[in-house]
Parts: sequence; C-alpha cells; structure tokens
Amino acid sequence: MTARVFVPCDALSVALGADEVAERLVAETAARSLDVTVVRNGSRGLFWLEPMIEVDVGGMRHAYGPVEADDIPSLIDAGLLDAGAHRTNLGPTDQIPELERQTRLTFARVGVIDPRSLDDYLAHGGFDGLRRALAMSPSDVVDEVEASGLRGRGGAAFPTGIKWRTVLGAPASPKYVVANADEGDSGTFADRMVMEGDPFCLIEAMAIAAHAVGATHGVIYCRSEYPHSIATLEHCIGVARQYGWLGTSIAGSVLDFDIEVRVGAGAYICGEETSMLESIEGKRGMVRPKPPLPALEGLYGKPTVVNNIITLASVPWILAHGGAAYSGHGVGRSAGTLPVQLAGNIRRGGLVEVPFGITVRELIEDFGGGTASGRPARAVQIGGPLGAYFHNDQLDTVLDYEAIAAAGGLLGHGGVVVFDDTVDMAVQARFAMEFCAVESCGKCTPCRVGSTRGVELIDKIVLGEQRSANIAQLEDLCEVLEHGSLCALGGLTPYPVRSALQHFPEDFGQRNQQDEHDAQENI
Amino acid sequence: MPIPVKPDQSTITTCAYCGVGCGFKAETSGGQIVRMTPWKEGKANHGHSCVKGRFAFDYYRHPDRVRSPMIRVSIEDPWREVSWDEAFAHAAGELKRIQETYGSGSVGAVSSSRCTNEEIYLMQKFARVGLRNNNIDNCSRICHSPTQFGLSATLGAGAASQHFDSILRSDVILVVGANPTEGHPVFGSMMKRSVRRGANLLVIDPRRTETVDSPHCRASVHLALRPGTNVLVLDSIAHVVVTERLYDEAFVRARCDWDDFELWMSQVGDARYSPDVVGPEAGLEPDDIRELARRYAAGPNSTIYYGLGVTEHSQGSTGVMCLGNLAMACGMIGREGVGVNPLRGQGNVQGGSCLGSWPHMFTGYRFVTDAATRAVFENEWKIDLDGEPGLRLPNMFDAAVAGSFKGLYIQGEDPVQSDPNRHHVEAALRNMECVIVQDLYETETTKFAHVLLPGSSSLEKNGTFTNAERRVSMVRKIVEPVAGLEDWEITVGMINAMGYELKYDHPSEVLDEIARTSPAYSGMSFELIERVGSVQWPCNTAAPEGTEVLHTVTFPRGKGSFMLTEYVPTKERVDDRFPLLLTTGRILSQYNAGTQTRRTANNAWYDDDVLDISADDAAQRGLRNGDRVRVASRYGETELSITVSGRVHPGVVYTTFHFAHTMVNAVTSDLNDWATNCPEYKVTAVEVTKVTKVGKVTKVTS
Amino acid sequence: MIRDRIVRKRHLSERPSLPAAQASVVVEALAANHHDPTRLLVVLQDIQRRLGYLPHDAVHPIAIGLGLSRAEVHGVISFYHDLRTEPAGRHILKVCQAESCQATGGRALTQHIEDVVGCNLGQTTADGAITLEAVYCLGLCAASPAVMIDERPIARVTTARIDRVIDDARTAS
Amino acid sequence: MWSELRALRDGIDLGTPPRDGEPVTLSVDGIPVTVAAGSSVLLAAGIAGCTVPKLCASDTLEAFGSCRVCLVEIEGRRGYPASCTTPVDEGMQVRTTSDMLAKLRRGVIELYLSDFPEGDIDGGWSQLNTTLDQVGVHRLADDHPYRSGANHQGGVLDMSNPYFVFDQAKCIVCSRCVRACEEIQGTFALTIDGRGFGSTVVAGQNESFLESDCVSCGACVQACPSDALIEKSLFPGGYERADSSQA
Repeated sequence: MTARVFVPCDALSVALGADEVAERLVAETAARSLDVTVVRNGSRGLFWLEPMIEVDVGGMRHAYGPVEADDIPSLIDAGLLDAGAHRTNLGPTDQIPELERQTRLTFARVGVIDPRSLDDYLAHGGFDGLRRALAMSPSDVVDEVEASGLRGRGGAAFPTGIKWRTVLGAPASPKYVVANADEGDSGTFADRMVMEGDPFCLIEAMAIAAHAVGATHGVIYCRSEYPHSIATLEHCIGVARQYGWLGTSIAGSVLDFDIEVRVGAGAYICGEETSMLESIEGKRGMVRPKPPLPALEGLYGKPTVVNNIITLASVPWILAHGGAAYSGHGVGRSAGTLPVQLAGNIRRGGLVEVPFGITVRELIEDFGGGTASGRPARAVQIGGPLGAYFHNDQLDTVLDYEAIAAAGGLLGHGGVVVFDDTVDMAVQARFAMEFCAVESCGKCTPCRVGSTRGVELIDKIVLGEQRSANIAQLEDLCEVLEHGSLCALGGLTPYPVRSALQHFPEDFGQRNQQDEHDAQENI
Repeated sequence: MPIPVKPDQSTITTCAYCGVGCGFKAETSGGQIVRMTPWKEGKANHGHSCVKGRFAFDYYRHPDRVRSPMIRVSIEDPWREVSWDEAFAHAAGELKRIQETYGSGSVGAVSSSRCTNEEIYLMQKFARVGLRNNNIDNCSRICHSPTQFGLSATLGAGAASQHFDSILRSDVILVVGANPTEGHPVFGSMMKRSVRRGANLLVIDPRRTETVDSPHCRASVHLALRPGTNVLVLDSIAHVVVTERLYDEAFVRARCDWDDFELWMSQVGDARYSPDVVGPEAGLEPDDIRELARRYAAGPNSTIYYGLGVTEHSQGSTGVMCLGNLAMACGMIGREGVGVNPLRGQGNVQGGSCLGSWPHMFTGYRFVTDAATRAVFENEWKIDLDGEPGLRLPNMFDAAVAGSFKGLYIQGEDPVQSDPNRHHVEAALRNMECVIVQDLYETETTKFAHVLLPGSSSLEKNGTFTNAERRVSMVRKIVEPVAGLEDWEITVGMINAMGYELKYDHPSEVLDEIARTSPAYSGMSFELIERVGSVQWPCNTAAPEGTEVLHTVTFPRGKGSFMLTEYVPTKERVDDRFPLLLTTGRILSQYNAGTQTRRTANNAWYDDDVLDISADDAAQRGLRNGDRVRVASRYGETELSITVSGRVHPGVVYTTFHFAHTMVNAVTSDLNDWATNCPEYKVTAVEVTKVTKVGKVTKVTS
Repeated sequence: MIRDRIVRKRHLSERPSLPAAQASVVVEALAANHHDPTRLLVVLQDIQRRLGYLPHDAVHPIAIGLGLSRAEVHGVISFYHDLRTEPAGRHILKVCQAESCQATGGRALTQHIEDVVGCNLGQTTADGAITLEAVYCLGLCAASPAVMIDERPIARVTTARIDRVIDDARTAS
Repeated sequence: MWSELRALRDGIDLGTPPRDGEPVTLSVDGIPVTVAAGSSVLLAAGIAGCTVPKLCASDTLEAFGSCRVCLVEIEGRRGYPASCTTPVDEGMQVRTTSDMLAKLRRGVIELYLSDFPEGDIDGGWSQLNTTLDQVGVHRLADDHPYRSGANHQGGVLDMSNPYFVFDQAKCIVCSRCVRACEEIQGTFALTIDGRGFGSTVVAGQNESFLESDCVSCGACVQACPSDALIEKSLFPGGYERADSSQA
C-alpha cells in the first residue's frame, strides 16, 4: 500500500523550506524505491514546527518538525513511514498540545487536507453546508447565519446575518458577493491560511452567500503579496467549475454563480471595503463615503455582500452544523471562535482557533511560550497596525470584542504582535502615523495631511522640542483623525499612537534635557 | 501681489458664439471686462461653459477693431474716416442713386446671426421699408436653411422640438452629422452626462469624431457613411423600421396623415433601400444599419440631434425630412426625451430664421405673398409692402455678376470667406457700386466695400438672442461700443437715411414691435425675460412663459406629414483625378470664420486648419504627419498641413474652415441644396498631393 | 517647477508613440480583457507582467482601448505601489517593514540589506540586479522577519540567509 | 431630475445638488426644514439658514466627503458625520454647532493652513476665505507646532494655459476640479496623482494643462475653492506665486 506523507505547501511553510523538504522526500523515496505519495497539505498553523511533515499510519497522522531537507535521509532511516522515532518526532499530530487545546471549527480542515483536492474536501464534509443551504430558502439561510451570532472578522465586527439580510432585501440586480482577501494587517495570516489550506471552503461559503442574497457573481479580491493564495484559488475555482460547484445550476439547483479572482496592487487601503470596490472597478482605491452602504450600492453600484475571508469560511460550518451549534461557543455577544494569530517576537508563533473568552496572557504565554528573544514582553499590539498597544500589565484582558474595546483597543482581524523590552514605543507610535501617511488614499484631509503632521510632531517630541505643546497638539490631532476621518484608516490610527503615549510615556521622554529647557524658556 | 483683482460689477448676458446660448456673468473692474463666468441660472448651460464663451472675449478690445465709420469711392482708394451722419448719408445716397439707375430691385441686404433678434428684425425692416423690396437674406442660408424647409414640411415648425435638458430623459440619442463636443460643447457635455447615466448613443457621421468615442462616452453604433449618402442611409433606416414593423402605428394614426405615411412606407419599404443594397453603396455593414434602426425605434425615448452634416448637402432639405419622418414614424416626438433637434451653429441662427430676414417670409415664417400677413406689417409700419419675394443671397451674387444687382448692405457677415465659390462672390462684389459692410474688423469682404460701418460686439449692446432650443435670452451691454453706436442704432440710422423716419429709444421697443406682429413672439417682452431669465418660443397667451417641448398635442401644420425622400446622388463624384471625398467641420477652440477667436489666445490650441487623412491614403501618397499638401478639387485648390488620423476612413479627408488664408471654400463645390440653395460644403471630390514649395490658392475657371 | 505658457499645443499625434513590440502587448492585454474599462487594473497588471513596467506611451492606447482618459489611467497607475513606470532590476526584493517584523529585528535587517546591496528601499542597484522595495506585511508574521524575492517568500530571515539570497540574485540572470 | 439643474441659484451654493424626491422634514439646530428626499443634511442646513462651512462640496457636483469641515452631530448617531454625504431622514435632529464641532473644524482647517501660502490669504476673496471666516481661523500662530512641516509649496506652477494658471501651492486637493472635469464637462482630463500626502492634482499624465486633454472649458476654474486654478485676467500685472508661506 502507498504510504502518504504530508508536506505543507502554504507560503510560510514554503518560506521556511517546505518545498525543498518535499523535493528531497520525493527524490529520496524514489531512490529507495519506496511506495510513497507526497501530499502537499495546508499548514496546521504551528509555525515554530514548520516545515512540519506528517505521515499517515493506519489512519492516524504523526508529525515531525521542524524538518529540514537534510533531515530526510535520517528520517527515512528512522522509519518515517511507520512513525518511527526521530529527533523531530512530535507524536500524533492531534495530540500536539498547542493543537489539541484549540477549537477548530473554521480551521477544521486546514492543514489536514490537500487544498487542491476536491475529493479530499468532499471527504472531509466539504459542500455539506452548501447542500443544506440549497435545500433552504434564502431567507432561512440568512436566519441560520443570524442565529450563529457570527460577526465580521475583518475588524468592524458587524453582524453578518444583518448584512446579508440587507442585501437579500435590496431590489436592485445583479448582486455581488465580494470576498475581502486583502489581508494587510501586520501580524495576521488567517485568511492566507484558509486560501492556501482550504480554498474550497471559501468557494462554498461564497456560493452559500450567493444563494442567500440572490447574487450571481463573486469576486475574491486578494492582495498581490499572496502569490501562493492566488495560484491556489485560481486552480480550485477552475476545479469547482469543472465539477459543477460553480457556474450554472450549481449542484443541480437553480443557483447560478461564478467567482473571479482579482489581485490587488499594493495598497493597504484597499482592504477597506469601499476602497476595495473602487479597486475592483478598475479605479484608484479611494474610499467612498457611507452611506450608501455597499449592501445596497456596492460593486458597480449594485447590492453587494462584502465579507472577510474568515467570516465567509465560518459559514459552511454554520450551515452544516446549525447556527445554534456555532453560537454555543464564545462569550456574550462574541459568539463562536476566533482564529487568533500570534506573531512578532514570540516563541511559538502561529494560528490558534479558540472560543472567545481566552485572555491575552493565556494566548501569549500558554500558546505562544513567551517571547522568541527570551526577554520580557513589554508591549502587545492587538488588531493590526490600527490596533492599540497593550502594556504587559494589561495582558489579563479577555479576548472578546467588548472587553478589548473597554480596554481601549480593538480586536480587528485577531492579530497579536508581541514586542520584547527592547522596543521603543515612540518609534512604534511614529510608525503608526507613518504607515497611515504611506497608505492613506489621500481623500480626506485629516488622514492625508494629518498623518504626516503626526510623524513630524512625534519627531519633535522625541527630540524634546517644545515637548508639552507638541504632545498637546498630537492629542488634538488624534482627536481630529479619530472623529474627522472618512474611514477607519485615519479614524483608528490614533489607537496605537495614543496607547503608546498613554502606557509608555517614558519612551516619549526628554532625550535632551538642555533642548527642553531651552524650549521651555522660549515659551 | 498674488491677490486677484476683485470685480466691482457683474452683468448677466448671453454668449454670442454658438447656438447653445450660454448665460454668462460679465465681471468688470473699472469698466473693463476682467472675466466671464458661467451663470448658474442660465437655462441653456446651468453654470457650465466652453473655452470660447468663458475665455475668448478679448477680441472686443483687439487693435484690429474698426473704430470709425469710413467711406471710399472705389475699392482701390484708401479709406476716409467720416462721421456717422456722413456715412449714413453717403451710403443711403448711393443706394438710392443705384435704385434710380438700375431699378428698385438692384439693391439688397443680408443680416447676420451674430446680431440680436432686434437687429435682424431691423435689417429686414430696412430692406422692406428702406429699399422697398424683399431683397433680404440671412446667413443661415449657408447652414440651416434646409432645417427650416425640411422640418416645416414634416412637422410644421423649423425649430428644435426640445429643450436641451430633455436629453437627460432620453434612452437613445441619435446624432447625425454633428459633433456637439466640438461644435456645441456645453450641450455636448450634457449629452455625455446623459450617456454616462445610461443613454444609448448612436452616431451617423463619416468621421470617428469625439462624439463617437471619448472617455466614458462611446457610441453603441456608428455608421461611418460615405459623405453624400445621408439620405440613402436614412431611407435605409426607415426601410428597416417599416419592413420590421418597428413603427408606432397608434402614434401615426393619431397624429399624422395616414395616407402620407402609406405612401412613404411604399417608397422607403422598397427593396432598393434594403440595408443589403444600401450598405455597400454607403460603405456600411448592413447589420449596423439594422441595429441602429432597431435601437432607435425601441426607445422608449429616442431623440435626434443633427447638424450641418445633414443640411450642407445637395439633398440637405431631404435629409432633414428623413429625420422628421423617422421621428414621427417611431412616435418619438411630443414629449421630453424625444424629438428632432437641429444644432445651430451661431448664437442667433434660430433668431435669424425666425425674424423675417428672408426674401419670401416675414417673421414667424409667414409669406410675403400672403396679403393678410402683409397687411399686419403695412398696418404696423404705415407703408405699402412689395408682395413679390426678393432675391436669395446667391441670386443676388448671380445678378451682380450678370450686372443687374449693384448695391448690398451686409451686416456682420463675411461671405467672401464663408460662402461657397469664393471667386464668384468676389466677382459679384467687385461688380457692385456700393457695398456697405457693418463689422467689427476689416475682413475678406471689406476689401470690396465702399462703406465700412464699425459694428458693435455682443458685449457692447442690448438685445436678445434665440438659441437652438428656441430660448430667447438677454444680451446686455457690458462696455460701450467702440464707435459709439450699437448695431441696432446703426441700422436705424440707415433706415432713417433712406427716408423712412423711425425712432426707438431701446431695443425693447423693437421686441415689442416683433411681439405685436408675430404670433410666436406675442407674449415676449424684455420685462418677461428679465423676470423669468429666458423664454422659449412660442410664447403667447396659451404659453405665457414660453414652451419647452413642441408638438405635444398637435403639429403646427395639424397632422404630421410624411414627405417622400427619394435618394438622388450628388453630382459631386470621385473619379481617378479626384479620388477622395473632402468633408468639413469645426473644432472647439475656433469659431466659424475665426474673425473673433483668431484674435484671442485660443490659437494656442489650433493656429491653422489641418487636413485629416487616413493612414492608408497618406501611405499611398507618401505623406507623413505634418507634411504640406495641395488639396485640389474641380473648383479650386489650396494648401494645408496634414494629420494622419484614425478618425477618418480611407477615401475621406476632413478639414476645418476657421482660417482665412487656407480658403477651404475655394475648394468646395458649387452644388447646393435643391430646395434652399444651402451649399454642399460636406462633399467635394479632391486629390491630395505633397508640395515642397508653398504655393498660393487659385480657383480653376470653368 | 514652473510650466511656462506654451504658444501652441503639441497634439498627441505629434508626440512619440509606443514601439511596435510593446504596442502589441498592449493590444493583446486589451483584447484579453474585452476592452472592459472596469478591468483597467487587470490590464495594467497583465502589461506589467509582460513588459516589466508600464511605459509612459502605453497609457494613451490603454485609455483609448478602454474608453477612458489618459488622466484616469495615469491616476490609477500612480495610486498603486505595485505598478511601476520604469523597468525594475532583474530581481525584486521586498523587505517587510511592518510591526511583526519590526518586533523581530526588521529595522536592522533592512539596514543590513541596504548596506549589502548598496541602495535604499525604492531603488535599484547600479548593476540592475536587484530592486529593493518596502512591503507592509507578507503574511509570514509567525516567523518574522520576512522578505520576498520575486515571488519566493523567505521567513525567519537572518543576515547570513539574506546574504546568500542576495548573492544568488546577483549571479543569476 | 430637473432640480439638480434648475434649482441652482446664482451666488448661492447649496453644497450638494438639489433633488426631486418626496418631502422630508427634519430639524437643524431646532429649526424645522423640509427638503426633498435624497437631499443632504448640508443642503437642508443651508435652507434652514444654518451655515455649515464647506470646502469640497458644491451644488454642481455630487457629494464627495473629503474636506471634513462640514461635520455635524446627529441625534442618535455616533460620531460626527460629514453633512454633505449624509442624506436627510424624516425626523432627523441635526446640530451644526457645538464645542466639539468647532474644535474639529478648527483642527482640520489648521491642517489645510499648514500647507498653504500664508501671503495668499489676507485680502483674498476665494471660497476658502469664506470658510476660514466661518471657522474663525485665518493663519497658524507663529509658534504653531504644524509650522515648518513637509508641504507642497514648491509644487508645480502651470502657466501653460493661455487663460488660467494652476498653482499647486494653493491646491487643497479637494478634487473639485477633477470632479468638475468628469461630472460637468465630461472630458476626464484631470486626476489625482499619487496618494496620501503625496496626492496632487495633475492634468493628463502629469503634464501641462495645455498639452493634456483639457479643453479649457473653465469648469475646474469655476469649481476651485482656493484659487489654485484662477483666471490670468484677474492679474493685470501677471501671475506671481506668493513668496512667503506658512511652511
């Protein structure tokens, strides 16, 4: 019987040498005339173990990692195909503690299956959600999503069911489903893992959405920094078309729906939904004012569902298992699970899907194992570049939308970036303004001009020029940005800036006492 | 200092350039115009403008302006500056002397569409009460006289059926032989707005103009027909409407003469107008003709806009009738979003048509042969009027060449440059004993003048203009006329000098007189226009503030009449010697004969006429972009530079006619519209050859 | 910069046009995208993929082909950082500048790379081998710092590792 | 459909195009006002006689929402929505003045002033001057922290068009010219080049106005609120760039 060995193909595994491992494995087993199939699966998200290869022994997967290409001969010598003992042997994959403690609903298949294999997908419950949805009325599908309590995972946390109901109720046609795969937040990669690990799930989700709202055309807007995702999606959309999961009369139903991948061109702002719609329409990615809501006047001015990848990827499970089953996870208004991404200076970086309600400290210490440098953690940025910096002593904050907001932050796309005690928080605050300046679409004045002024003010503060006046001006500027900006880029940039200023005032201290003294004299 | 001058006064007036008639605010500082800004309440432009009206106003203070009346005995003599009174006395004396010598009909007058309604009215009054004949014509002879004829015959009113804004309600816009984005730019912008909002654009034009294809405005069907085949193609469109039963039978039965309709159906329904037959002859794909016909007929609201590409043909009037027929057959008339609309070239062409500057018609298109109409004017003017129609302008020139026509009073026109067959016009003028020209500058025509009366620009006088949508708007005096008199005062001076005493204190009194004598204007007055901004005629007791859409209930002639429109090919044919067809048009930045725009900085965009030629035709002749070429026709030749352009098909060349020295009209044919003498500027067989030495323009004598 | 009064407009037909080889790429990209103006970004990406950049004189045919204006096409090109109007080096090395990489020595790594290749982010080396670009997140944050050379991602980058990558890029064609 | 054209009034800028919808009644600063559905809060405020400052809004152009000086407060809604892009609702209660609104508007205007030539403000009569009067800020204090920041004061001065200049130093990047060229004229000759702080108005492919597709209709000049696009005829001695700036 052919042995199956799994080597992940996702971009980060590849970035850590997975392709070389796979090549070596093929070459080495061929040289030894071993009957082995190398399967390229997605990543389980345990990236400190990548490249992590798995071997299927009697239906159970055993993991080895991290594996380098040069380890392959010794692995085979050690009886890899029978889960033999080796320096890199991690035991049964499911029993790896960091995996075992997760609640994998959205990511249930990611890392398990060959993302390009429709058979694999079907064998793991794929398209069960769509089959069930197609047997229901569109309104009932929306009810199910509403019942799940699912909220948008892209950052705004808007209830998905309500959004879908708005689109369903819009009289105009045609309607569109747009999947926002412009995952630009530093410290996030969950979307990428889905697209590279379980792409049919996204296709299924979009088809369910299309049925629920009456859409005929879907677009996945994927950032250009994700070439592996784009290639995987293109391949799988082709397969789905070939086997009738896209196109006309999907799965024998009346649903006609197709998907096209559009690739971004290097603009963070295009992750903002209206800017993304402009970009899909071939224009500059300038933010549109809301109203009108994209749900009513979205792509080409037509009713449009715009959802984040994780939001969509949660839908097939909800349809297959019921909204109530999903809402049974989580706390309060934060229903279900959240795929948290641990990044930055962390020992065990990766993806952790857990129900809402875990604390930041549990994530960083229990799952993440503390900093990679071994130095004390000093700051944690939650929710991407527009998220607040948390001080080390705030880490007991519970991870749900409301608790994080109460602590002055936002959950965003679930990215958690850890900094050790070498970080200069004035530099990080400056970067937040600089990032806003670099990525601003330039439409509204607070963001277009204010971000550059913000960088300048922080520079002056750090140099100790008229420190108090500049800090006061910076606070005023943050107020203008927060309340005066057209979209969340300008509106949220004050979060990292203010939190850095508030929690780490010592980093904005007087670098040059004489300058400050002179400045004070001059006032 | 970077602070801009702040105007101390702002006066609302109407642009005098094209037939859109935009409302402007003339802003002055210390009595000089510092800028013109578009008037937001202008109903033709709603605050928009083009490069001419907005910026090209400096012509009024150009050093070339004629600043004093001048006379001379012979055109070889130098000019002698004289007082107004001396000029009037001299001019009138000469005209009377000529009439005594050669008869009453030996003199005439021609009015200009650059002038106000009141001035045009006074010019025809000059002829009728001063010269005591009907030798009065106007410059729309050479542009839109077929409109007058063709639309009157079918619908009963020689004017646009719609207001400009109506195009926003159109689902389908058919543009025939017009290029609004260049010729009528502010309306062109409105048309593009309608297209961006979803209207379907259909274009019939030999050239791939900007109207056919520009950003966010692309015609869904473009029939790039061979010049001269308009009527053939329009009949073929009608053929499709008839044979595919796309017409609106209910509308035709209710509103039109059914017998006429059946006759028309049998004509255009004949196989000779089938797209399969017409396509090859007109250089078109038969299916494109069908597609255009189907889209137009499908509407639900389809509108037609057309320009000189329809009228300036030997079958110009027939082409206009085709459009009237088509609109009636498809029920596309009598409500917003539909209609048939001529795009008038000059600021007051519609006024020029309405106000009786015709040898055969009084104001409101009423015939001089009609005693009852004559009686209205005889009663008003207290004078007996001649019941015989007078001479058309071309007939005046013919008669002058023949020796029986000796004196002409020309108001603001330059027939030597504008009219066809330049050498014929020159010969005619040379044969006259008294040519009186009233103009802003010395022109090609003033070279033949004996009396030169300094005209006033539209910035220097009061009055009204009627634009292409029948809208009468106020022209207001912004600055004093350079020589002291407004044009209407000059004509009044001439009338008095002819011995007919008359006095107006203000042009409003002239409009009052027009209202008293002309039903369509009966409700019109300066007071009304001041109050409501502008008024579209008809304006009368039934429509006290004017009429936006015509033909809503009935046609002025009662039942709409389907005219037969048999295609008769022009005599102008290509052959081995003259294998290319020359057609003409205008560009945005220059205006007509260019007398005004050439005296502004608008030359920065185009400082010369250029010949557009296809890459194929250029290659065959070894021509490259920018080469100088000789353009020769059976009638004459001239020299131009070429642009190798994708906008014209092989076999067709195109040029503008804005620059006097190129004398494009030396090349164009002698042929003209069968009904109105409107010249066939749009079709001339030519050959183009490269020249290495700059030559000069010559006319072939034939 | 001062743009002085121009006496006479130079019309497009008087200006240089695109070389034939590039023009055919434009024509093919337009046709492949059905001359659909909403696919402008796709057209630009297609052309850049084949030509390596978007030549100035390609803008006019693109605009005409899609029924857009040159200004609109220019506006779109200038908005997106991926789109380039000059040819790049033989390899494009994108160095992540975002927070996760900052937390793991990304700033020092960037400085090291600039020193080794001899040019700054946004520039191309004198030998035309490498163009350095800033990128804000490659989604490889669980193993920062990260770079991407051409379409190959590299994570947990060390100076030794990046030196090998740069060496390879310089020697490979 | 006709209101957007025919309800325009000389000398009055309603801020957003008038609409034709059914009547909707709301209150602005306690004053009841009835406007057509689809109208903006900005338009309603103007009709109620409550002047809301604006820069990027004009009743000849569709609402854009970029300048952020027309912010208002709406009962029951979070934040400070731009009144130009917020449509009226029946019963809506709008406040056009408050300490916070004044502070935000001042803050935004200071950002504008931080990149505008100081010498072009005093004595000017542009719409920007009117807005500065309304907000009550005319210049940055001499020791204002925004002074000496990055700016566009050395930007393009385009004199190529015979009739008007484009002076980037005075451009506030509101896109009114770009939108006028698109929405009113339909030529699409202008665009924004770049993005973020680097955004600048350019003609064609960042070329001179005369060589671009510009047809010199004047719509952009008419639309410009800050005299960055202005008629040469208003400068009898020729146009010169202001030599002093806040920068």
